[in-house]
Amino acid sequence: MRTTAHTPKQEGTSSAKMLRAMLGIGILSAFLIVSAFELTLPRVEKLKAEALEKAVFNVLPGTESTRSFGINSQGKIIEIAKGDTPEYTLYAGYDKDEKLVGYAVEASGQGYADLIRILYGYNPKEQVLIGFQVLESKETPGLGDKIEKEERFLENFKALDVRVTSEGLLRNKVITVKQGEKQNAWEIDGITGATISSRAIGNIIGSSTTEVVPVLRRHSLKMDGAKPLEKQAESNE
Amino acid sequence: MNTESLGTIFLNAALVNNFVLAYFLGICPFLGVSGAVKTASKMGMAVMFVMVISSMCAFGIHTFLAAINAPYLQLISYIVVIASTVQLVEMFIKKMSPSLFRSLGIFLPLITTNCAILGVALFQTNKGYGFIESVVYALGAGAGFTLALLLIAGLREQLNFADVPQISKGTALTLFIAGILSLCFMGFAGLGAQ
Amino acid sequence: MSRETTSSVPKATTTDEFIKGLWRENPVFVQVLGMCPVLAVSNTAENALAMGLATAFVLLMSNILVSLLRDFIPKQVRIASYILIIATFVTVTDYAIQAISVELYKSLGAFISLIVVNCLILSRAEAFASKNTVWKSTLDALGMGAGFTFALFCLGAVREILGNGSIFEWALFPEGFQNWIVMILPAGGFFTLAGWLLIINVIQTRKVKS
Amino acid sequence: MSVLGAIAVLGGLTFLLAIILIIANKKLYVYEDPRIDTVEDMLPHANCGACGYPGCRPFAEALVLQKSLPGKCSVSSDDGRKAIAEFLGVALGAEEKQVARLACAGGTNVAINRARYNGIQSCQAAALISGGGKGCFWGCLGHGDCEVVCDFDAITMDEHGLPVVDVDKCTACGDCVEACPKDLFSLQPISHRLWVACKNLEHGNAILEDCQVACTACGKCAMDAPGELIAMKHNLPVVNYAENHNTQIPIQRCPTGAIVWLDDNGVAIKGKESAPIIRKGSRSMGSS
Amino acid sequence: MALFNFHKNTFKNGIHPPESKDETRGLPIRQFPFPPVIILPMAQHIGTPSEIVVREGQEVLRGALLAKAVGYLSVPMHAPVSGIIRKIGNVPTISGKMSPGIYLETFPFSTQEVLEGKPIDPDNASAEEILQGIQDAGIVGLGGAAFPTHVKLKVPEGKKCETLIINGIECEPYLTTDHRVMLEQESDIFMGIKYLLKATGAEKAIIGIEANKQDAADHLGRHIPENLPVSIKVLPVKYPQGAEKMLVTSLLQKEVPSQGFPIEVGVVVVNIATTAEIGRLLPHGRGIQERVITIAGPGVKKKGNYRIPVGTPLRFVLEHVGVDEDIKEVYMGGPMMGVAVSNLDISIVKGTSGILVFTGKDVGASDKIYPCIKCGACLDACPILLNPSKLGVLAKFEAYDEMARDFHLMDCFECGSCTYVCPSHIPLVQYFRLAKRVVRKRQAEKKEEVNV
Amino acid sequence: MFKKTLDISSSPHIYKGRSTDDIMKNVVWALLPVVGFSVYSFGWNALLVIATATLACVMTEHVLCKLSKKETTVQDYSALITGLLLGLTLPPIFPLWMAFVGGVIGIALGKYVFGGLGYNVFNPALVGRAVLQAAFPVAITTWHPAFLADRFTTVSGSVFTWPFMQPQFDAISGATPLSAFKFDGITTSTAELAFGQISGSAGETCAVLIALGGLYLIARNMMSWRIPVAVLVSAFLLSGLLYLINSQVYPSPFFMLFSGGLMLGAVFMATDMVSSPITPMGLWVYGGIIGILTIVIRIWSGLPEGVMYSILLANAISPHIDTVIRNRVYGTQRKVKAI
Repeated sequence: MRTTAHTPKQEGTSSAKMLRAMLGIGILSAFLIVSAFELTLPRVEKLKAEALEKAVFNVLPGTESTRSFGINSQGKIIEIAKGDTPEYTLYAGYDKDEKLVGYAVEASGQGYADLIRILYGYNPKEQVLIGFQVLESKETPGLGDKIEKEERFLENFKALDVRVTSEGLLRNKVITVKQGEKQNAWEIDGITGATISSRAIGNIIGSSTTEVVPVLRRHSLKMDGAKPLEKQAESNE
Repeated sequence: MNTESLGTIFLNAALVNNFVLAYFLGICPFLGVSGAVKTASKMGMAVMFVMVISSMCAFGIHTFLAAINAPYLQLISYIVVIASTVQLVEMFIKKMSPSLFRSLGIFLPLITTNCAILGVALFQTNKGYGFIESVVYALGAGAGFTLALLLIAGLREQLNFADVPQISKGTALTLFIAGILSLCFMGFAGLGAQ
Repeated sequence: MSRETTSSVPKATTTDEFIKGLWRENPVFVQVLGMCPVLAVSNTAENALAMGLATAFVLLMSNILVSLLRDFIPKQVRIASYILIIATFVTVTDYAIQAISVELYKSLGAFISLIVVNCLILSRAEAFASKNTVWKSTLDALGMGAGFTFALFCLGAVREILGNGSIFEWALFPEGFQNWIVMILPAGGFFTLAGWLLIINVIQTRKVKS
Repeated sequence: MSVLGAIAVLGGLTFLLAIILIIANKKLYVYEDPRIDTVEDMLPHANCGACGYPGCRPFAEALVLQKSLPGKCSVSSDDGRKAIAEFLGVALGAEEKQVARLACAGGTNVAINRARYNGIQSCQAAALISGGGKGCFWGCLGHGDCEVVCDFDAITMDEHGLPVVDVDKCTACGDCVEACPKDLFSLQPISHRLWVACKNLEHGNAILEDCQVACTACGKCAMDAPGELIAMKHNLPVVNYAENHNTQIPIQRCPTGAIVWLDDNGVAIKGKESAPIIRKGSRSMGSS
Repeated sequence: MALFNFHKNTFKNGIHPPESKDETRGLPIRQFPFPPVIILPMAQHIGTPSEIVVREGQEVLRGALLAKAVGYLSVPMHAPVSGIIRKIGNVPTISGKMSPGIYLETFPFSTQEVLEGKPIDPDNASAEEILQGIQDAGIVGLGGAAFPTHVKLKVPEGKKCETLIINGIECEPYLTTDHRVMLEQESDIFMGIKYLLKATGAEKAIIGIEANKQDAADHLGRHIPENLPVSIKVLPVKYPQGAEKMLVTSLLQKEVPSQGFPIEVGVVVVNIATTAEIGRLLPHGRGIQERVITIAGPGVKKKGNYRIPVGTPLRFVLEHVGVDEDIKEVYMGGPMMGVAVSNLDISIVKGTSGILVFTGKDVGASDKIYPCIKCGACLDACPILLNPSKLGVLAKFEAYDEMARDFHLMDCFECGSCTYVCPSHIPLVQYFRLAKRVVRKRQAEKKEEVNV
Repeated sequence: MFKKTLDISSSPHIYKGRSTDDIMKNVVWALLPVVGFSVYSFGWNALLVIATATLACVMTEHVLCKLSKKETTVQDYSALITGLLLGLTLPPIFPLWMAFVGGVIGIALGKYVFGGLGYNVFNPALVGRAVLQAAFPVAITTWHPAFLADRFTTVSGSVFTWPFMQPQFDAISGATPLSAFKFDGITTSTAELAFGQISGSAGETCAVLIALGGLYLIARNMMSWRIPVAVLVSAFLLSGLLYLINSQVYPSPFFMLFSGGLMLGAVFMATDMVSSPITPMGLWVYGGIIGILTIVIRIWSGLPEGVMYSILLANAISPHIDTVIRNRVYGTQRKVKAI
């Protein structure tokens, strides 16, 4: 590939022609891109929503419909408008009676190879985590990716204790322990051979729950049903 | 939400997820310019420089596009900005130092089509890095690219004087070395995870 | 990247334009172009095929458009224009794939966007489409695209078979097969491509001898 | 709405890019004669240096600047040279095709080795050790440095350890001339058929101990040759090619066949009276 | 690799080959018979070959001038025997090239008296006169290099010679000529030193001797004349201590600059045999006719140190001392730097310090050559601190220019230490010699181009 | 008398009389005690694994030489050493077919493609091991306790796994001192480490025997003493410094020195002459890089052990070390050469 500058100036290629060509192509490109975007938008959004719902249903068994929320930097639950980037993203799941099943919370942290993004389901009534799913990870196949597949590991998240104290703080921080040494309900039984990855999960859930669970717990009682958030009265536990 | 420290970002981009050896970005110049240490270091520096500049530009563009709500223009604006940056750098070098231009030869325009540079811009956006983080990320990626290039160049220079079997001469050998180096870099996995 | 030979080859027939990309001038195995996606997205046969097709699509469209506009674009801005054209089609492809399957989009990741910097596409635009008719450019793009897809598939198949014991996620081996995880790691990509090049080298040296 | 926005943004961007390119094109433009690229493409890319320039590109530059002529490239085909000359509108500057000729005929079947050489299998290396062990001090050592150095596969070693030049493949690049430690190769116009295949400076028959086909400086060729065609210098016949050298007379009475007539393929024809070679088959050139 | 090498009284690296000197070190120098024919090549020294001034058929007396020096870098040649010039023509030399030369037939019954010339008075002659005298005597470095001595002694302008070093190291295995010369010709040596001090203007002289010749050191020490500023230094045994640069470092702890001469650190080094020859010849104004040579090696029957006329054919020498049936290789010089002989018709020259005959079972049957495994033994051996390993690999791939540019190839003086220790049996020295030749050729070509 | 043709050859005409295969042979001798201890502590399992790896290496070398129509280079012992070293770095109950694959890859990929002995830029045994580590991460990190009572009566089932099949490991498995430390914070006493009372790779457990083998080679001048010293000293210094800073978090330097493959790597792997630099100063730097990288990987990365990666990385750096660090040639000024 030779660069443009090699060629000597030819007659007729004035700056205007260059400008015209570039602008022409730019406008053409804009048309093409926008039409592609507009055409695919509905389907892309639908697919995305479906995928999300699938994940939420997975971590919150029994969910029929979802709504997404965020927690802002002041620790308030807000509804997400387009383009917002809240501190934590979460989805409330409701069963067929429109009753709250729980919250699906997104969290992420450094894993063995790269960032791990997960979704976990929180049941505010029982004060336990009831589901867990890895959204994105680059952990070593066959080793680190056991956190996604190994049944015994996923078993941990059927009822992981995240009770809140009366002061509104998490009673016990979630932690990963060595495989086979789980003693308390708030401990995650780790995976030998994927120690780093399973610990990373513990860390991610641990730090996320410490922040998120107290907030959710505070609000959960008031958020029954599909009532809009704003109309709920503030009250203490 | 993102709790990575700047050091972790740098190490991650340079070693753990080395752009060449783990993400396969910038393979073309990697194969082409890694024959001699001298050119490799020059190329590495050039790429690093362009990376940082385009990373800054990309951050600006991303902010702007988010403001006007036109994410679909992201890719095309990134590449346009990178292309013009490279073009400028190239012309500048050609004017200032023809010998440097000749030694980098046809690979300067190739920086335009160097996926590593576009990769930095795209990944920093995907990861939601801020300005400082983006620059550090680009620096790390550039350093990692240069490191990989230098390592391979050193080995290839040494292998110029080896009885390499006819069948593994050329690109195949470079790829084999790259593969082994990629295995080596796996040793850094998890660096900064704790 | 490589000094182009096509333009100096006198009067190739139409089939030739198509066939050459498949083997004689195979973009991956012979010209060693567009390596990044070849290595990055070839960890399974399916990804490889999807990536190959996406690239081929962009290649085809941009070749056609470049060929159409070849008299309109002044030389000084031709690279910039080509990149604009390519970027446009890549963005289009990007949304198309998003609309087809979220899963696929996730596994191909940023490499869809990175098609834009695939040297293969730019080099075809520069070396062929800018000098030839639309029909020829179409054939060239089809041939090169097919060659690229074929090469990607060759890599993806090997890596998936060894690394995952399956092909198109269909298990090939009985239960208990030990996956060679290295094959789906980055290093495996390098090794597989190097291995293919080695095999091609052996074939070619044999040919020269006989 | 979004279409308009996109057009505005992208239009702006491309406008910016175009402006940058236009300015760069004007301000930073470096003129380089495009003909250099074209000529370089037309050259054979052998980078052999036969033209006197370090490689094809410098030669191309010289050609464009008219510092040299296309005929200097001995590797190109005739058509190639003509094409370049036409393209640049200059004279061809062609010279007659030259080939490398070897001034030794002492293969292992006729010449003896005094000592067995052990070491790096290369004439240049062997020549450094007591001259390489060949009986004749001037003769070809036969380790084939010229074969290795020839980029055009024009030289092959025959069964008697002597290099044979393929006249068609030889481009007269001069690499073998450089490589031979005994200076046995020289470039000769292909029309020069009369050839002295010996460099032995000794007078008399003593040399025949070492090599049966050596020149004994008997001077018969010089006597027979018409006019001033051949003169004896330092005990060797020297052909004056400026004379009419298209004659086979001088070779006829050579007792050893040291002066020969080369046919179209470079095969040596010996005179009628040259002694037949007694030692048949090849002798050991030393361990290898 | 020396763990505790403090570089005291010695240089860095180096090797310890078996000395093999026991068989001849005790044998006194004996006169060798005159051969029936002397074959005298004119290219015996570095520089321009001498120009023959006699004609065929001419009768000459021993010591008469046969050829004169051509220019400064050249020396004259004297008749080694009384006899008649039979033929002037090409004679074979050890380099494998023919050189102009003289065939001199010895008078069988001559007394072989040596012709005397103009004597040089050691006390009153000026430095220039002495230098001229040395050139006229045809003296070249007798250690093996055969570099015209008067050129070496000439102190360039602006430089000053502080120390004169007399090289009595003789580090080459087998050779014992210098050893014997030191034991038997002490007065010649001191006379020579007297001339040399005057010629160079040096204030003091040091005789360097290796510890394996302690008897010679003691002997010389006992005979140092009064008022002669000479000291004797005994150095630990190590090869190649006899090389000029190494010796300067060992004695003075100074390094001679790369590609430079010892004079740049104020030193002139002269071989002890050369010194003795100067001291022997100059008082009589004679030219050099013979030299002391060790004939040794497993294949020789009558080993010993002989005084042999220059020009004696090798074949005659070997016939006279008797050699083993299984003779395989013959070297002129020591086993480390000596040159293998392809042809017994060549003759003894001024630079020949030894003749070694090896038989089939002694020559290490050239072992299989392995690729370089970078063991680094050569680095630990190279006295110049080069990287022979890298140089060897580069040479194999003919990257000669790179060798000279980046790896100081031209500093190699071919001592052979690297090849001696190489476990892969790579012929490094031969590669380097070849490379140096090519590099010199290319440099000369470049110069030519510039001049044109 | 002089009928015979003389031979001519280049000077020097005498040689020290040590050949490359002598050196290689001695490395094998030095390795044998380590192999012996490995068999003693892990039983037939270890013997089978080491033998298979060795066989694979030697066979591959031979076959590749034949295929490329060259004289076989098996008798130079280098393939044997590669095989032994590879075997010694594998867990003792490693499936044999995987060990075989490792040997083939080590020789083919680590040595043959670069041109064979003398040109391999990486240590072939470690290339084989690195590929195995990446390919079969589970099998290669499943350890086995030493000195089991039945080690000479039974062979672990996983060893005889069918080719290409996943091994089924026995219930008893041990953790190496390093992984025990990394993941559970348990340290092992230095005495246990030094005398191999621990689980780990077949050959890395007995630091004392390894050191003795190294001393033998150093005494015979067949190995550079600088590399192991540099590796061990730099590792000791860095880990010692960390220990001084916070002895709660960081383990003692002695633990670092004697655990894992550091000793084996420092003595037998890093000292591979071909893939290490050549100048004395370069060797110090090279060893230092290995030692420091090892500690860095052990402490800060996700892996418990990093010797293999450190050595391979240092191999890759060694051409640069050779370019930058050169001997000051006699009679020249020391100058720093920029790349």
